[in-house]
Amino acid sequence: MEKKLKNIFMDGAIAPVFIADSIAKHATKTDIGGHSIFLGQVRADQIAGKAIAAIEYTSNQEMVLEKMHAIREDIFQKYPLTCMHVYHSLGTVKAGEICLFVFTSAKHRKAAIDACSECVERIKAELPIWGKELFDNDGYQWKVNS
Amino acid sequence: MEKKLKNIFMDGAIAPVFIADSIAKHATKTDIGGHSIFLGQVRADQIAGKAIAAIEYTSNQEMVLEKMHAIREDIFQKYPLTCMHVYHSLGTVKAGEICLFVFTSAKHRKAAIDACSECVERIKAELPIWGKELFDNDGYQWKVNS
Amino acid sequence: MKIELIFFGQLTDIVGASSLMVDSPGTIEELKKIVIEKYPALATMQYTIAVNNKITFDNVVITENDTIAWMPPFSGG
Amino acid sequence: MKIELIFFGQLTDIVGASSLMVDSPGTIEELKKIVIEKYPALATMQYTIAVNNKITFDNVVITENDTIAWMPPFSGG
Repeated sequence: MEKKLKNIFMDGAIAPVFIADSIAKHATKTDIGGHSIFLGQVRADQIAGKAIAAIEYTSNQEMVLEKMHAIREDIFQKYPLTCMHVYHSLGTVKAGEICLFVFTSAKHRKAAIDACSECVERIKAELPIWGKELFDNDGYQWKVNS
Repeated sequence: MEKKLKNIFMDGAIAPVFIADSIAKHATKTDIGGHSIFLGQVRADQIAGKAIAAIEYTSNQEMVLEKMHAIREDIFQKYPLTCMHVYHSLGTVKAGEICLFVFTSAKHRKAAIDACSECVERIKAELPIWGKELFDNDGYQWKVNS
Repeated sequence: MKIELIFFGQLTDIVGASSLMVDSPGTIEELKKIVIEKYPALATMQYTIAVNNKITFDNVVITENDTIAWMPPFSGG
Repeated sequence: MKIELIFFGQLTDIVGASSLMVDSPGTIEELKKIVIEKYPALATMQYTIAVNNKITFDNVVITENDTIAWMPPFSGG
């Protein structure tokens, strides 16, 4: 397989400064009029008296990168985007930290906004990634996407 | 008039580090599952051989804050949001810089995404703010929103 | 009774100022006539008028200390 | 001919490992029978199977060096 697959994985949480750097890099692209960003944050949900302290993410890594490549191609075909960046955490992300960062940019806002939200839906539905919700007082449950 | 009006104005461009700080502040709100962010960036559009170098923003300031207060109340009534932040530049913002920052957070992504995009539309349509597009080689034209 | 008019965006290019004091003429409709007589180019412009930050209509009567804002189409963001 | 099975998410709790070597049984359908016989709890689980990163169907024939991924519903993001 010869297609060049862009890596989307980050070890652990996605830092706000990484997001800022990512935004700042677009200042030279003066044909961009709007950016849309989605950030997934780990919730400290309470389940039967236990709180989720962190999520441990694992993935079928190669398959994720192939699928993400296909999603990227679909979305660029559908929307007039200038660029699109996707990052997903692997390993442990604590409650309150960022685990998903989707960033689309376009000349006009509508394309950026629609592409971002479509991309988020497809990531959640189609990328073979799993979250193991770790309770603060030991034990875990497997995350279920709605 | 006794209602407390939140300021949304920033002098000049909105810095990526300000956005990062804003994101980082939400790490303690562990009931948030998704953030949606829209950023407006000044485009260096070419008009008859002249490029836009910057936009100078002015506003009917008090009216903007009153209107934004009403929009905020509408949106909180319509969507189950945890929080919402809006910043708009006044004064000069150069091409490539950020002039609008809309940031919504909610337990579930759909509310955050829908509220953010509705808020952006209402800001553009309803806030008495004007952009004067300054050409790099002197002269200007008044911005028209589509 | 003098009232204050404030102008925004491209309207400031026509009026040549961002504010103006005029004698209150009763209703918004009468005010418009006086101002447009002074600045005929305004007649060709698109604008809305707000009295004390509320968008208003031609038949509204102006009262003392009102601030009358002349606003072209918004172009924020 | 041995082939490699890899398991993800909650399936690793049942199999007790993230990978397993088995003798290739021909089709995916036959493979499923063998694996479920060994780990009966799998029969109650929801999963899809991918051969070399492509979601696949029961009648597909397994060939040498195939990697067979057993994947429960995705829960990224």
